[in-house]
Formats: sequence, structure tokens, C-alpha cells
Amino acid sequence: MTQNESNQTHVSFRDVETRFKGLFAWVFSTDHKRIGLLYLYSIVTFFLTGVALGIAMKLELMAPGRDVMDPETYNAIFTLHGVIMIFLVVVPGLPAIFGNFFLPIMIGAKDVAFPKLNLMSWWLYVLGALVALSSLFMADGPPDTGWTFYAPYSFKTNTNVLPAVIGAFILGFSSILTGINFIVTIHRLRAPGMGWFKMPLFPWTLYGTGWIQILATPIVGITLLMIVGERLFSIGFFDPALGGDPILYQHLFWIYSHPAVYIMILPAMGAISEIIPTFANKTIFGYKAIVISTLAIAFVGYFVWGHHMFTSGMSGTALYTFSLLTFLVAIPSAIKVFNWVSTLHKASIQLEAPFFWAVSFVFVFMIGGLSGLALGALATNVHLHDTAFVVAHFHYIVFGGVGFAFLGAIHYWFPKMWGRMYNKKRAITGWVLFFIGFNTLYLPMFFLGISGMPRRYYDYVERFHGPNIVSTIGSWVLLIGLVVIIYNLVRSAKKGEPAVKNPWGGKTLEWTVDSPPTLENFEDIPEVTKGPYDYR
Amino acid sequence: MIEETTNNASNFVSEVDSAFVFIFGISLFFLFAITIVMVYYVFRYRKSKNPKATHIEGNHKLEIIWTVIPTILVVIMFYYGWAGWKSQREVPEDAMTIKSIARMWSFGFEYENGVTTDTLYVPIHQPINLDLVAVDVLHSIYIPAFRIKQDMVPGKPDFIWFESGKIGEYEIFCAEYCGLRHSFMKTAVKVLSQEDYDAWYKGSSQTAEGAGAEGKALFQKFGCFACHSIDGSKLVGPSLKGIFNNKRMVIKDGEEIELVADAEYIKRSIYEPNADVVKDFVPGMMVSYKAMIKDEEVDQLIEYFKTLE
Amino acid sequence: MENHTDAHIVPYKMYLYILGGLIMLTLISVAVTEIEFGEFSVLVALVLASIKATLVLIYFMHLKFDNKILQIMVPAIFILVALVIIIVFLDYNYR
Amino acid sequence: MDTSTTITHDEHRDDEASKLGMWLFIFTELLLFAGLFIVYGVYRYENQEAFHSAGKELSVPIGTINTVILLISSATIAMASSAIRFKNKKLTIRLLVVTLLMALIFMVNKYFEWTGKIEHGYLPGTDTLMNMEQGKVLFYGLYFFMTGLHALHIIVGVILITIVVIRVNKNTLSDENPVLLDNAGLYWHLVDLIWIFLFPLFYLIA
Ligand code: HEA
Ligand code: HEA
Ligand code: HEC
Ligand code: CUA
Ligand SMILES: [Cu+2]
Repeated sequence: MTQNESNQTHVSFRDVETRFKGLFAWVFSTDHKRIGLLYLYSIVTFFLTGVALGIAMKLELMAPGRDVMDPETYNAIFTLHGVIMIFLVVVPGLPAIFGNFFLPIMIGAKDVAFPKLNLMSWWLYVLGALVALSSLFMADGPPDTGWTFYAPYSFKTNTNVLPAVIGAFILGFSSILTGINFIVTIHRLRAPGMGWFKMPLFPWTLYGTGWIQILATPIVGITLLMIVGERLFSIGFFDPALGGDPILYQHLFWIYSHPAVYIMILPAMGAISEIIPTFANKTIFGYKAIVISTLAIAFVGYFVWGHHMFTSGMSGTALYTFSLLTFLVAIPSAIKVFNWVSTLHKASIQLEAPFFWAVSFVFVFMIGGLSGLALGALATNVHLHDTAFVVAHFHYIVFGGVGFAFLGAIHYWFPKMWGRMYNKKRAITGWVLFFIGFNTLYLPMFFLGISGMPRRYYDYVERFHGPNIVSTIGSWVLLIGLVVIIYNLVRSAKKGEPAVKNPWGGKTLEWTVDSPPTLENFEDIPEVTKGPYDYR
Repeated sequence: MIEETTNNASNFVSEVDSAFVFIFGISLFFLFAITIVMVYYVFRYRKSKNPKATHIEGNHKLEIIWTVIPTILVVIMFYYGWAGWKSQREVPEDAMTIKSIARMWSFGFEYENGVTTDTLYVPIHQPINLDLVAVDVLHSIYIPAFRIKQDMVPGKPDFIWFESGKIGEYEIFCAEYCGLRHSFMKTAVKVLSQEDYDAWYKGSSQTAEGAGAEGKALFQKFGCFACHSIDGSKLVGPSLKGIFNNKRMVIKDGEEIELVADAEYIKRSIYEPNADVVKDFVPGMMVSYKAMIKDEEVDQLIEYFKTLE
Repeated sequence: MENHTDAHIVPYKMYLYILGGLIMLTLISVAVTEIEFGEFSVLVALVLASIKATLVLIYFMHLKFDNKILQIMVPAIFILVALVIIIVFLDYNYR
Repeated sequence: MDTSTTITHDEHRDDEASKLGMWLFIFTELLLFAGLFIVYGVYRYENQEAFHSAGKELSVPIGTINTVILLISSATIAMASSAIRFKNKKLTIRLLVVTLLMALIFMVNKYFEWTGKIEHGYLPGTDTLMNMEQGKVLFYGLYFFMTGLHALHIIVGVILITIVVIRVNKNTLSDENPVLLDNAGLYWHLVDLIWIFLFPLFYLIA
């Protein structure tokens, strides 16, 4: 089949007639592409809620003292913000949206291994989200514990911790189902000829992510169940008054939540590893090194959870073991960065919006990651732990990393998903604003942290005022950038120019199918003979 | 409030700061080097300048170099971090012990002579060992100028130590989220010269003057202000304005009853706060002060409450 | 992709042998607790339990007849769990 | 594949995939309990004496009987997997019913054990237990939580096996497509596997 020839007789997956009509044709569809879009719409909704809460916090932090809200509200807001952003947005984020949409296409399959399970995991996601947010409408209000739910405060407070915890439990289930589905899909449904090392990098990262989802999520599941038991029956697992140990709670929580940060970042790295070769028109540098570093991150990442607990009163032996392991897990990330940059050497680069997102991803990811090193060393962590520095670190790496990758990915795959092109100029304007706003918002927080401002602070002493105001202003610039981006994409999804099959000249399989793809993706399952990024 | 430079504020500052300098130095070097190379490539190899890409699959030598060099660097970072931290866990023999108590939402410091304050007073050039106790939930004592921080975990005593080399007043924050007024849970450490400290230490056991003045000092010292106002406004606990001999609606064993806040009741409220819980307030928030407040101190508190008309 | 899960059908007898073995091991572990091993009784009990678990995994759960990938995955998971437990005890053991 | 009808989106069958999926699910279940075993391990380590004496109050005979029961049920369901491949429908159903019966006996035993303990006031949250020493509170907290969660898995297993029995009976599950039976078996062995560890930890190490 020749490239870029659009075949009119094919019906796109969006227009296919099914048993159900209208909205039901979507929410009961087992088509991986529709499920991907369902995830997209629901995740973006929650994401915008989270953004609004973030902006509200920044308003409150504009000046010392009470600005716009009470401490109760502030505490509830950062908890909800954290819960929404972590459990509802970035953990499902890229795997659920782009993984669902593109994993089968990229490995040459017609769907995931268990389409019904896939639909169920979306339903569980929605259910979990609703349960988690239901506390907003209850007497005593939403929880005020922070997204970490640290004991013993989490069962002393009289706010509605239970809905949030049960919601997170259900969300965990949804995440596990996605993970199982992807792993089985990758094992069983690769197109003939696609050996493990002929698989594109985005599926590879989904594979690593899938394993973390399967092996780490149950631990937080059981931990959250124990909180439920604790609150309902005062079993005493983590209540010092009954002999329980609050630090054990932290162990269990971070055994999941540290690997969870790699659930977030791995697919983001995968998306970047797709974008860079496509726009560089060049095969990726060190394909195998990137694959191995992906698996290394997934594996070593399992054993570093203690770096969140350096001041908790753990034993010294545990402290330096965790510190050393933390540093080791930084190496594979470094390898990836070097490989991405080297790919650009002697390339032929198309300067398009997705590429700008990818390059700026590398930049903010480096800032986030390198600040992680200061947190990983014991002496410096003691000073920085639970300060604004940590907040800056994880916004740079979570929202800088995952957010930028997400936005890069959506600009990259947009033509394939909606079959239309967006306005390229506007896309770049949005990126510029976003990039400036982002750095103005979070860079000052590093300085606040170093000079000693603790996090989760509703109020602060006068000397922290300056950086905070800069940061607040940054949040508005960022917001404007976001509005430009969303406006551009929403408009183009309806009115954009029809897109060709392969607008960027990509080599992976998704660029050989129609834009948007047909229900079955491929008429005939393709035979794979070359490596994934063969630009010769 | 915080001193301009914190160079000598504690014995840990220089070690921790040199770890900072090393880690940030390496980090900034890599950040700038990589960014510059990246931007240069983007510029140099853009399509209009370089229409045909060269096919390069990888380079094993390079991969090994950029695995080994960062590995060596991070191991050095680890060492710096570990070295700077190790001394923080080794308390000198001659350290002076001060018991530090954290509760929602105030710190208290108890000296060897039994005096308790809400600000920490310490002499200069003297190792201080803080015995850390939390009574209700997690807290964390954080003295940025000294570069030290340690969580305070209920049921698990811990410690932190320092030796200050510079007279002055430094902030203490609570760095572990502990509920509603977490961000208000702050106080200061005052580093005094040995003479000033001795003078303060002697004078501190003297009593204040005026009706209920001792009670007021106690109320301050035990951090009751964190939850109780005296002007009628509702904080986490009920306002104590005009409490004495007034009517209270309380929940006792699930039933709502009306009581008069006599001396007996107030004492019970302090020793067993959850026995009868004031209506609209949460049991379990206030912990029993039985171990901390003596009988005669309760009487002094009551004297003070009588003045709150 | 062929759909017959295992070519190999395990004869009933083998399950009965394994069951016999498992019951024996259970009785042994009960009997052993009667003897005071002190420190080691935990270890003995866990070793016996692990043997039983291995039997269940290999025979009842067909690992012996399954494909390579599963034969690698299952022990890997147990090693992972063991590592996590060891690391947790790096804290508690040295407090 | 027919190009004109993109309407039907038929799912193809891949038993190997179903089995792999089941195993992955079993891994998550194992880690779920691993979390609890960590908690158990830590508290046991910190409260040796209390766990020792509390463990003595559990009845070893009942525990042993329940262990044997579960082992038998595991063997019977494994044999059912062979039976269906030998095309012996009757035997398959019999074996499965025996499995269900064993599960039932297990639950009845558990019921009596639990009520006994509850009568002693060992139920978490009750005043009697709260006033006992801390190690004991933790022991019984863990006891009820872990055996409770295990019992929950038994109930799920029973439902699953019942479905299998019905389908075998209706001939919708046969030697052509035995994978649901195999997977139910795998799940049931998992339940057994967990009990194999629960039993010594609560009943024996006393
Ligand atoms: C996507 C999520 C994500 C990712 C990928 C990371 C990656 C890393 N994180 Fe981060 N982290 C979070 C999300 C993430 N983190 C969150 C959410 C929290 C806070 C949770 C909370 O308390 O609420 C947190 C908190 C956190 C802490 C605890 C802070 C505290 O509370 O005291 C620590 C401490 O070690 C840490 C370290 C690291 C390290 C070393 C990496 C490394 O993996 C980074 C590796 C990357 C690089 C190193 C950069 C690229 C490499 C180069 C440019 C080459 C040069 C490199 C060398 C010379 C080594 N993180
Ligand atoms: C993904 C994670 C994420 C994101 C995107 C954000 C976004 C924002 N956050 Fe963050 N934040 C957290 C995760 C995140 N946050 C967490 C975990 C905590 C800790 C909570 C706790 O302490 O318990 C926290 C805490 C936190 C605090 C500290 C509270 C305190 O300690 O006192 C503040 C303070 O201002 C803040 C501000 C903001 C602002 C202004 C935004 C935004 O409004 C900025 C605007 C964002 C954008 C304009 C777009 C970015 C685009 C994407 C991310 C792509 C979306 C992806 C998909 C749809 C898949 N956040
Ligand atoms: C963490 C918050 C907190 C702190 C600190 C605290 N209290 Fe309370 N207090 C409460 C709450 C909540 C109530 C109401 C519920 C109850 O009766 O237990 C209360 C009730 C009381 C009452 C009864 C009030 C009434 O209106 O009947 C008295 C008296 C009292 N406290 C005195 C004290 C004294 C004295 C101290 C300091 C030594 C103190 N409290 C410290 C939270 C606190
Ligand atoms: Cu005490 Cu925060
Ligand atoms: Cu981490």
C-alpha cells in the first residue's frame, strides 16, 4: 500500500455502526481506540479540576496571611489536588489514553488481548473517581490528610477520608486490569516477524509500566484497606496507642507510591522516544540501551521507596541503603537523556510542535531529575525534605515530565486520532507561553525550599513572600498557555484540515493505517521485517 | 528574624552546605552542558540546513562512558550525603538534654530543672540533645538555619542534636503535615551567650504577677492557644471565654447533657478530655494532659479562666 | 496460535501422590512445633510451608508443564517479594 | 479477513493469553497478601512474646483439619482439569462438587472458630480487646483481617467454581475449551497457597 493515499471505502472507527447508538456506542464499546478516547475525555476533565485547585492554592500563597480561603479549605484543596493529579490523572494518564489507542496498532494487532476487561477497567476508573470525589458533597467535607494519608492523622481527622481511600482502591483495580491487559497483549499479539527487539519503544515502556502496575498496586490496595479497617474497627495496625507503628504505614505506602512515579514517567519517556526519531528523520541512538534502561528503571525503582522517609526515624542501615539505591536508579534515566540528545546528532530535524514539546521535555525532566539527586543524598535531604523544594522537584518531573510528554504526544498523534490537522502556529504559541509560565511557576519554589519553607503550608513568614508572588504570576501565564493549547486542539478536532496517513513521515506501524484508523486497524496483519525506526 | 548568614549557626551547616555545593555544581554542569548541546543540534541539524540525516544506530563505547561516569559521580554524591548526615546521628557525651514535646499545634521544651517553655533557649557552643516526643500525630522539628530536621512520631521517641556557634534567633517549623494549623506550628530557638543563658535559666523558675498570671503563662507554655481562643472565636477547640461556672452542652456516652463548668469539670476536661466532649467538637483532638500538668497547675489555670469574662 | 493449552494431560494418580505428600508435610509441621526449636521454629515452619507451596505451584498449578516464560516469572515474583521483605527488615532489624 | 465488513469486531480466542492473564492476576493477589505478611512480620518481630501466647489460643486441630481440607479440594479441582480432558463429564462434575463441599466445610469450621474468638472478646474494636496488651491487639487484628480476606477469596472461588459446574453441565465447557476450568483451578490453588502460609504463621509458631 502506498503511503499517504487515503482510501475512501474504509470506515473510520468513529463512524462505525454498532449495536448501540450515540453515547452508548462509546461507553459500551470494547474497541481499544474508543476506550482510549473515553479515558482521554474523562482524564482531561479531572485534570482541569486539578488545575483549578492548583491555581486556587497559588492564589492563597500569593501573600502571607489569609488571602482567599481558610486553612481548612486549603488543606482539603491540596489533598484533593494531589489525589486527583496522581491517582486520576498521571497514573492512568499516558498508558490508558495513548497506550490503549496505539499499543495494538504499533505492534500490529487488531485490539488488546481482553477487550471486555479493557472496558471494565474504564468503568472502574469512573466509579473510583466518583467515589473519591463524593466526599466533596458530604458533611465534614473532603479529606485533609495530603495525598499520602499518613497515619495516625488519617484516622484521627473527622473529614471524609474513607471515600477517598476506597476510591483510590477501586482506581488501583482499574490500573491493574490495564496492566494485565497490556502485558498479555504484548506477549501474545505482536505481528509476525516483530521480535522483542523489533518492537517500538512506546510499547516497551508500556510493558515495563504494566509490570509495575501489577506488582506494586496491590500493596497500596492492601494498605488502603487497612486504613479502612483502622477507621471502621480500630484494628490498630498503625495506631501507636494500640501498639501499631506509623512508620510501617509509610513503608507500605511508598512501596507502591515510589514505583508509581515510574508508572507515570516510563510511558512519557516512551512517547518522547517515538517523537524524537520521527522528527529527526533518523533512527534512535542506542535502541537497546534505551530498552534495557527502561527495564532497569522498572526493576530498581521497586527498591528505593525509603528515600521518602529519610527523616522518619528509620534505622541508619536502611537510610544509606535506600540512598545508594536511589542514586543507582538515576543512572538509567541519565542513559536515556544521553541517547535522546545523541539522536539529534547529524539528524535532519523538522521543527514542529511535537518536537518542541519533546526537547523541552528533556530540559524540564533534567531539572526535575537532577533536583532529585539533591533529595537522594542523606545530608541534603534532611534539610530539603517536606519543603517547597520537594514540591518543585515533583512538579518539574511529574508535570514537567508527564505533562510535557502528554502534550507532545497529543500533538504528535492528533492527526491519527482525529484524522485532522491542527493550526501549527497556534500550537507553537501555546507551547511558548506554557514553557515560560511553567518555569516561572516552579523555579522559585526551589529557592523557597532551600531557604526553608515547608510544604503544605497555608501561611508562611514574611521572608518567603517574594518568590511566592513570582510563582503565582507564573501560574497565570501557564494557564493562558493551556487555554491556547486546548482551544487549538478542540477547534481542530472539528474543523481542522483532513490529515493524511503519515503527516510526519513516521516509520512505526500506526503511520501505515488510515487516519483515523478503521475499526480493525489493519485489513491484513502486517509482516514486520525491519527494526522500528528504519529511516535509511 | 533569621540571621543574614547562617554560616556557623550550627556545627552541621558547613558540611551539609558543601554537599549541596557539590551536588548542585555537578547538576548545573550537566544541565547546562546537555542543554547547550541539545539546542545547538536542533539549530545546526534542522531540516533546512541538513536535509539528509546520517544513519547512526548507536555506539557501544559511548554507552559505556556515559554509564560509568554518572555512576562514579553519583557514588561520590552518595558519599557526601552520607558523611554529612552521619555526624547528625552521633551525639557527643557531654550534650545537654532538653525534652521537646510536639502536639497539635505547638512545640514545648522542658529543661532539666523542670521549666517548660514554648521557645527553645540554648547556650552557645554547647551540644544540645533534643529528646523528641509527639503526643498525638506525626510532627517534624525543622530548624532551617541549622540544617536539621527529624520527624516526631507518637509512641517512638527519637532525638536530634546540634551545637550552635552563633548568637541569634532562628526559626523552628513543623515540617510534617499535622492537620488544620500545621502552618502555624512554629516557634524559635534563641541562642544565648553562656551568661545570658545562665541568667535566663535561673530567672525562668520565678513566678509571674497578677490575678491568674501563672495560669496564663501555663496556658501559653502548654500550647493551649493553638486550639483555644480567649476572645470567643471558635478554633479547633471551644473558646474558653467566660467558661468558668457557665453552662456547657456536652456529649457524654452518646447522650447530650447540660453541665456547669465548675472546677471539677474543667479538671476533667484537661485530664480526660474525651470523657465529655463539648457539642460540635471532635473527640480525640485534645489529648490528656494528665502526665504533663500537675494538680496545682490546673488550679492556676482555673484561676486564669476566672479572669476571662 | 494453537488453542490446546497443554498437550500433556496429567494422570489422576500423580495428583493423589502429591496430595499425600502435602498432607504428610502438614502433619510433620504440626508435629515439629511440639518440639521446642526456640529461635528456629519459625524458620522450620516457613521452610516446610515453602516446600508445600512449591509442590502446589509445580504440580497443581502445572508449572512443570507450562511454557518457559511462566517458569521464569513465578520464581521472579517470589524473589521480588523476598527482596522487599528483606529491605523492610533492614529498617526494623537495625533500629 | 473480509475487508468490506468492518462492523463486526469479533474477538478471537487465545487460551494461552487467558492463562497468562490469570497468572498475572494471581501475581497481584500474591502481592496483596505480601503486604499483609510484611505487616505480620514486623509486628511479630516487635511483639514476640505476645504473638507467642496469643497464637497458643488458636486451636491447632481445627487449623490442621482446615489445611487438609483445602489441600484435598486443591487436588480434586486439579484432577477435574484432567478429567475434562479425558472427556469424562460426570467425573469432572463430581470432582468439582467435592471441591465445593470442601470449601463449605472450611467455611463452617472458620465460622465456629471466629464466633469462638468473638465470644472471648477478641474482635477488633471491642473494649475487651482494647484493654489487653498491645501485641495481642495486633495479633487478633491481623488474625481477623488476614483470615477474613482469605475467606473472602474462598467465597469468590466458590462462585467461580459454581459457574464452571453449571457450564460443564450444560456442555458449554468441555475438552474443547477447558480454559475457564483451568483458570478457576489456578485461582483455587492460589487460595490454597495463601493458606499454606497463614496456617503456620497463626496456628503453629506458638
Ligand atoms: C514522575 C515522577 C517522578 C520521577 C521520575 C522521579 C524521579 C526521581 N526522584 Fe522523585 N518524587 C516524585 C516524583 C518523581 N520522582 C514525587 C511525586 C515526589 C513527592 C511525593 C510526596 O512526598 O508527595 C518525589 C519525591 C522524591 C524524593 C523524596 C523527597 C522528600 O520528601 O524528602 C526523593 C529523594 O530521594 C526523590 C528522588 C528522585 C530521584 C533521584 C529520581 C531519579 O529517577 C531522577 C533521574 C533523572 C536524572 C538524574 C536527570 C537526567 C540525567 C542527566 C541530566 C544526566 C546527568 C546525571 C547524573 C550525573 C547522575 N524524589
Ligand atoms: C500531575 C501532577 C500535578 C500537576 C499537573 C499539578 C499542577 C499544579 N500544581 Fe500541584 N501537586 C501535585 C501534583 C500536581 N500538581 C501533588 C502530588 C501535590 C502534593 C499534594 C500533597 O501535598 O498531598 C501537589 C501540590 C501542589 C502545591 C503545594 C501545596 C503545599 O504543599 O502547600 C502547589 C502550590 O502551589 C501546587 C500547585 C500546582 C499548580 C498551580 C498546578 C497547575 O494548576 C498548573 C497548571 C497545569 C497545566 C497548565 C497543564 C499541565 C499538563 C499536563 C499535566 C498534561 C495532562 C495529562 C493528561 C491529561 C494525561 N501543587
Ligand atoms: C489539639 C487541640 C487542643 C489543644 C492543644 C488543647 N485543647 Fe482543649 N479542647 C480541644 C477540643 C477539640 C475540645 C472540645 C472537645 C472536648 O471536650 O474534648 C477541648 C476542650 C477543652 C475544655 C473544655 C471546654 C469547654 O468549653 O467546656 C477545656 C477546659 C480545655 N479544652 C482546656 C485546655 C487546656 C488547659 C489546654 C492546654 C494545656 C488545652 N485545652 C489544649 C482541643 C485542644
Ligand atoms: Cu505539627 Cu505540622
Ligand atoms: Cu520516590
